[in-house]
Amino acid sequence: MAIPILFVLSVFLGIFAYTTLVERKALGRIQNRFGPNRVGRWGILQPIADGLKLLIKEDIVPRRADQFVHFLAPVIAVIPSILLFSVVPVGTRLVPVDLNIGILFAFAVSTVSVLALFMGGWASRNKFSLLGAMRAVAQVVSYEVPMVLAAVAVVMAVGSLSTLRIARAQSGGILNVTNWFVFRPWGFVGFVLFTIGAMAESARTPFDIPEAESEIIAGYHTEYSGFKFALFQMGEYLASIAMAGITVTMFLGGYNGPGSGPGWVGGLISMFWFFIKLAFMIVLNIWIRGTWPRVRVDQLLGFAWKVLLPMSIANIVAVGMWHYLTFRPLAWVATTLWLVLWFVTLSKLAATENVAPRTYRYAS
Amino acid sequence: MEAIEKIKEVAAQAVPGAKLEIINSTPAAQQPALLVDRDHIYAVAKFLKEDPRFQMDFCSCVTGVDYLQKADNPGFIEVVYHLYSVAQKHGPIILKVRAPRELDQCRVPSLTSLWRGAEFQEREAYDLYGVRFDSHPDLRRILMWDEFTDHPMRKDYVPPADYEWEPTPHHDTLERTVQVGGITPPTAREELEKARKK
Amino acid sequence: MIQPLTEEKQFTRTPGSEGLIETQTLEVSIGPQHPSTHGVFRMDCVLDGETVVALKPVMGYLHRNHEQLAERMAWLGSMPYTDRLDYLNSMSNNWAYALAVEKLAGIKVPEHAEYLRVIMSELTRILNHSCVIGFMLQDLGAWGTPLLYAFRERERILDLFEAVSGSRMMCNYMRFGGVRVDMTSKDLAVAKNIVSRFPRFLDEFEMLLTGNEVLLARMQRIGILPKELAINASISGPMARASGVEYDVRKIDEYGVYGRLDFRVPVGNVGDVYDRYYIRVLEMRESIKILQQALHDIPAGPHVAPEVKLRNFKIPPGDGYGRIEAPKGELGFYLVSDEGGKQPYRYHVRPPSFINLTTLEDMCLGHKVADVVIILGSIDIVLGEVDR
Amino acid sequence: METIFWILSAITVLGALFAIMLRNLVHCVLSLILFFLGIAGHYFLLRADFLGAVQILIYVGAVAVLMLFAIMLTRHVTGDEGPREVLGGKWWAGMGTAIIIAGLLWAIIRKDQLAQILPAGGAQTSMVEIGKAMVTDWVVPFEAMAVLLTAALIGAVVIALEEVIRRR
Amino acid sequence: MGFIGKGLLDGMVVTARNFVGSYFDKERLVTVQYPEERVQTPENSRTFPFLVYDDNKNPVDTMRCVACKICETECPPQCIYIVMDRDEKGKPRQRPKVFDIDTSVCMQCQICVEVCPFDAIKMDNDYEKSRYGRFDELVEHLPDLLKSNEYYGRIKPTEATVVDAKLKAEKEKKAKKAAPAGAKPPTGSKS
Repeated sequence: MAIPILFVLSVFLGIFAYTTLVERKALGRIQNRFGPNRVGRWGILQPIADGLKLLIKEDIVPRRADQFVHFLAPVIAVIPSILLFSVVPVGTRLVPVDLNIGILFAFAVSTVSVLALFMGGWASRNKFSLLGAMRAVAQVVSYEVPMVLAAVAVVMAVGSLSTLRIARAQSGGILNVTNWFVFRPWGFVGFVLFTIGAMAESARTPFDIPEAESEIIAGYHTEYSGFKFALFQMGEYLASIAMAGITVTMFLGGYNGPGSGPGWVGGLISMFWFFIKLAFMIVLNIWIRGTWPRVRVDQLLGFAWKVLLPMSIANIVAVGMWHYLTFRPLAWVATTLWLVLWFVTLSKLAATENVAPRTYRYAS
Repeated sequence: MEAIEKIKEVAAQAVPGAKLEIINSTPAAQQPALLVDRDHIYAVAKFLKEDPRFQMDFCSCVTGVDYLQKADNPGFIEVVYHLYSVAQKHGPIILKVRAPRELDQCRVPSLTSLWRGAEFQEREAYDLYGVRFDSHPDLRRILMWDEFTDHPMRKDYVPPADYEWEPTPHHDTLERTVQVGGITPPTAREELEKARKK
Repeated sequence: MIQPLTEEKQFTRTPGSEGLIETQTLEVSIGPQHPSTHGVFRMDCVLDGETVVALKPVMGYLHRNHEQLAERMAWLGSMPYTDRLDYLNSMSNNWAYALAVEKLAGIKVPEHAEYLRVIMSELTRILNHSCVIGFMLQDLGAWGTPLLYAFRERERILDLFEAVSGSRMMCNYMRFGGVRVDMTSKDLAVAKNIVSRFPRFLDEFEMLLTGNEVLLARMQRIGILPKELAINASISGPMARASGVEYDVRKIDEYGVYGRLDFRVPVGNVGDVYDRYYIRVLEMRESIKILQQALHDIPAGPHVAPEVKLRNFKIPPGDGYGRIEAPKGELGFYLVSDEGGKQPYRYHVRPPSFINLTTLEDMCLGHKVADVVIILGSIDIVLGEVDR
Repeated sequence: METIFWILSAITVLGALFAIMLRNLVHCVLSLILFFLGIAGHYFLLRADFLGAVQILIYVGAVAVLMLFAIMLTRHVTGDEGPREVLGGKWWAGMGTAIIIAGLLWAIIRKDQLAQILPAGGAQTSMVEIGKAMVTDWVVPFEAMAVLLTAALIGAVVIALEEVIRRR
Repeated sequence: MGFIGKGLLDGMVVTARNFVGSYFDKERLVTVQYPEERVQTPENSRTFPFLVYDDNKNPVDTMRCVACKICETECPPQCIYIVMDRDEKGKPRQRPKVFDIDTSVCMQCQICVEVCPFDAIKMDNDYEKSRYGRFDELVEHLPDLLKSNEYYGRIKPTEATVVDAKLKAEKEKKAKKAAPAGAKPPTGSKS
């Protein structure tokens, strides 16, 4: 048990450090810039330089801040994010902890992180921080529900909450690929819903409203500097990586891929596949961050309750249909139709006059 | 649009009692203005805005000008309004109104209730020239800070000598800064010594 | 930035909340140090939750008494200072000032120079509009991607400006009666190249932005400025046209050679942030048309009126007002010349972005904090011009 | 195990005490969260993983956060409350309560089978059994609870709607 | 129109195109890696003024500036300070003793160049003028300002040719005018 845990702590922290670099490089290239390229070749030492810089920066605490809570918040921000990794099966032979309630544990732990955001924002005694904290709380509470419901679909299909069993359920098929849940109608919808929920939960663009820099400066961590700030960033990145890992496990077949298997060789191959998929999810996150503008807080909540929630409930029904219609072609047609119907209806309902193309005239 | 003489005539009919006068621009600019007395500026402006012949619905530019005392006049602050018409696409009609330079008497009626566009510009004129616009909804300083007491665009404004020493090659400025006192970096004195030796 | 929290001052009861759940309003000072106030600008907001219930713009942090400086130096001396008004568009600022002085002094500008001025100011317009859209999207949280695309294209235009006028942003290019340096045939070819490739960039830009659902949801029906208010509040430029005001100084005054050029003036219907965004896109397309014609038609001739002296330039006593359609709106200069006429007796700038701020509160009320920043972004202010 | 139990118990009791004794309301809620987490730890210690996770998910993730949210919406979030006296002059009421609770606990420990230590069945069984129990033996209370909550939800919506309408 | 979400996907196509394009298309990646790479500034590019002299061996005596102070009066931010050189008797020497330009005040507007009747002051294109000091180190004195005509010809060839031709013509005219009057022919030709 110790080795997997050490593995998680070292490898994922390394991934976190280099995700920041990859993100900055990729965003740079998306924006036709170079990105960091001064520290080492291709900026390869940039994360280390950043870490050193943040370590030796002065730690500033506002005079009127709530000292204890202000100190506690960044610590609490990191712990749940690291705990999340404990249930992510990295390879056939490498699961840190195989909890029977894996998915539930993940959700339970990830909700704790919102406390950190709230504590940080509240303790700073800054109005912008406070606004950020309020936004964070509202956002995370709303997005939990559709996210959990999207996960319920998978749990229903597998019949277990254990992440390892979910991953195992997706093996087999052609090249260990066709059984991935994302290649089922309900799985695809679930994947999209869960990805959106995960992005919102970890406050990534376009849902980064708790720290929307153009509106409320830096939201809940406006008054943090130095290593405390780094801890917040770390918690956020680790959470988003862990969420990506859980998404991979639940929908993208986990560690399954061509050549993965129970043996040592198969195990190594399965780890390879897992990290490839994880990288895909991270890159998708970065790509979206480089492209989309941010949504507004009320739109975000409206989207969660009016679109995602009905859709995820419809998805659960779809899984039920899939379960009972054992004649597969019929199940495909029925669930697809059902979900498309819902998608179209919800799009119609969501599209108000606020989102419509316009025509323009020219002055005479 | 009609010539300025016509406008004057029409306005004089519409607003009885208004003292109107034509003031010429530079010969090339061809923008004669209508000088209106303080008591009737609002009525004349309202007339020009509402009369279907003019419809001056766009108050483009509001500003003050400080004319110092001269041989032939006692000096005054002039407020200039440039009016255009968006509806009829003509203009400008330039309205001028004069007020004495003394701060307590320097008052003119505000035209903000006719044109919202005059709001910030009248505030600016108040800030920089000290013109009080009566019945302006929010007459505060806009460019200078609230605690500032003077009106810096007046021609007789003397800037306070509390500015920071700047490395200027003009030694008279340097000398003055040192004389005035305040906080001057030691280099300023050295610089001055050097300049004097030269 | 943020005042110390004092219990009494900070919280006041929301008006009209009697009998409801007791909520308190929060006074937040957005700015002067804030990522999206486009400089040192402050908005005193009173928030009910996230909704704005009152907002007062506070400016003057960049005030340097530009007008008084100008009244202390010769007519020509203010020309480089006009570059610093709206520092994105120094070319059109130059033109406005030159135009006003020419009006006062009765100077006839050679045709070649007029065309050069049109080329430069329309290049400035597309530069400004693309950057403004970028800044606006920055405020929307697009992490600078559209802004950097706009900067990429702006770079080519700035390179041309540097090649012609010697400086990228502080061009100081126009002179009374013409322009300072002529464009060589090489410069004209570069300009043609820029113009021919710009529509491609615009298409890419629009593919990235115009149909984007998040952007539509964020921009449409936000910050509506009705047409009547727009006229009454002296709003000018793209902002007024987005509200449906059919007014463009280029069409009304036909200054320069605009009377001869064929272009249309796009007008919006709703007057919200989205219209202000899209009107700018359409204006860029029209500017491309103007540039194509101007680059094609440009006649040979002197680039500056030979009779205008550089030194000891004098204007007969009197006043006058000259205005142009700058990218941000109607930019005017009201000048008074005194006896002697060697320097302006009065020099007043009619800054479009300053006056366009008049209706900021009207547009923001009832919207969220997140909308305030994009409404401000859609007004397109440059603090160098607002504070002067 | 024993040590962990005592540590968890200490955390739980401290959390509970702070929750009622601290001056600042937000601090109280944060202490309450500590208490919830301590309880969750106890569940985990008893190998009732499911209950522990649900405890965190529901109580920490939802209930406490809602409390914080409510405080933020209605109270002077940034200000300290004035000094609060614990129990005030009514210490005898607290004493009485404590005595009654102690008596009850003693009775339960002595008599009831709840106090008997059952063999822990592990998480899987506990989850499956909870599920089965919910839809067989306890289906009526379960559904009644569901109906009750739905009614409460609708009631809240109606009240909120009224306010919205009145505000317009 | 398509479906909801099409605009979002379109945007992602654009950014992906730019991401890939930035590796292959020089047009898309316009950043210049400054200390290693430098942009060739165009000829018209201007930074701060300098004073032109003609003879490399004797810069002070052959500088074109005659200390007429026109630039000092015309300079909008008044960053130029000139003191005319005088000999022992107090007779003006037609050249500056002190010529200071405060580069922290100078706004690179080129008006001094335009008003100079002697083509004595010209705009440099050296943009690496950062200094450690905020005050004195930013004031450029006469020795720093003097630069040769060759340097001018090197940084602005087109402009310099015109100026040189003009000066030469003026000189010849002067010489012609002087010759009939019986004065000495000019010595120390500058050309």
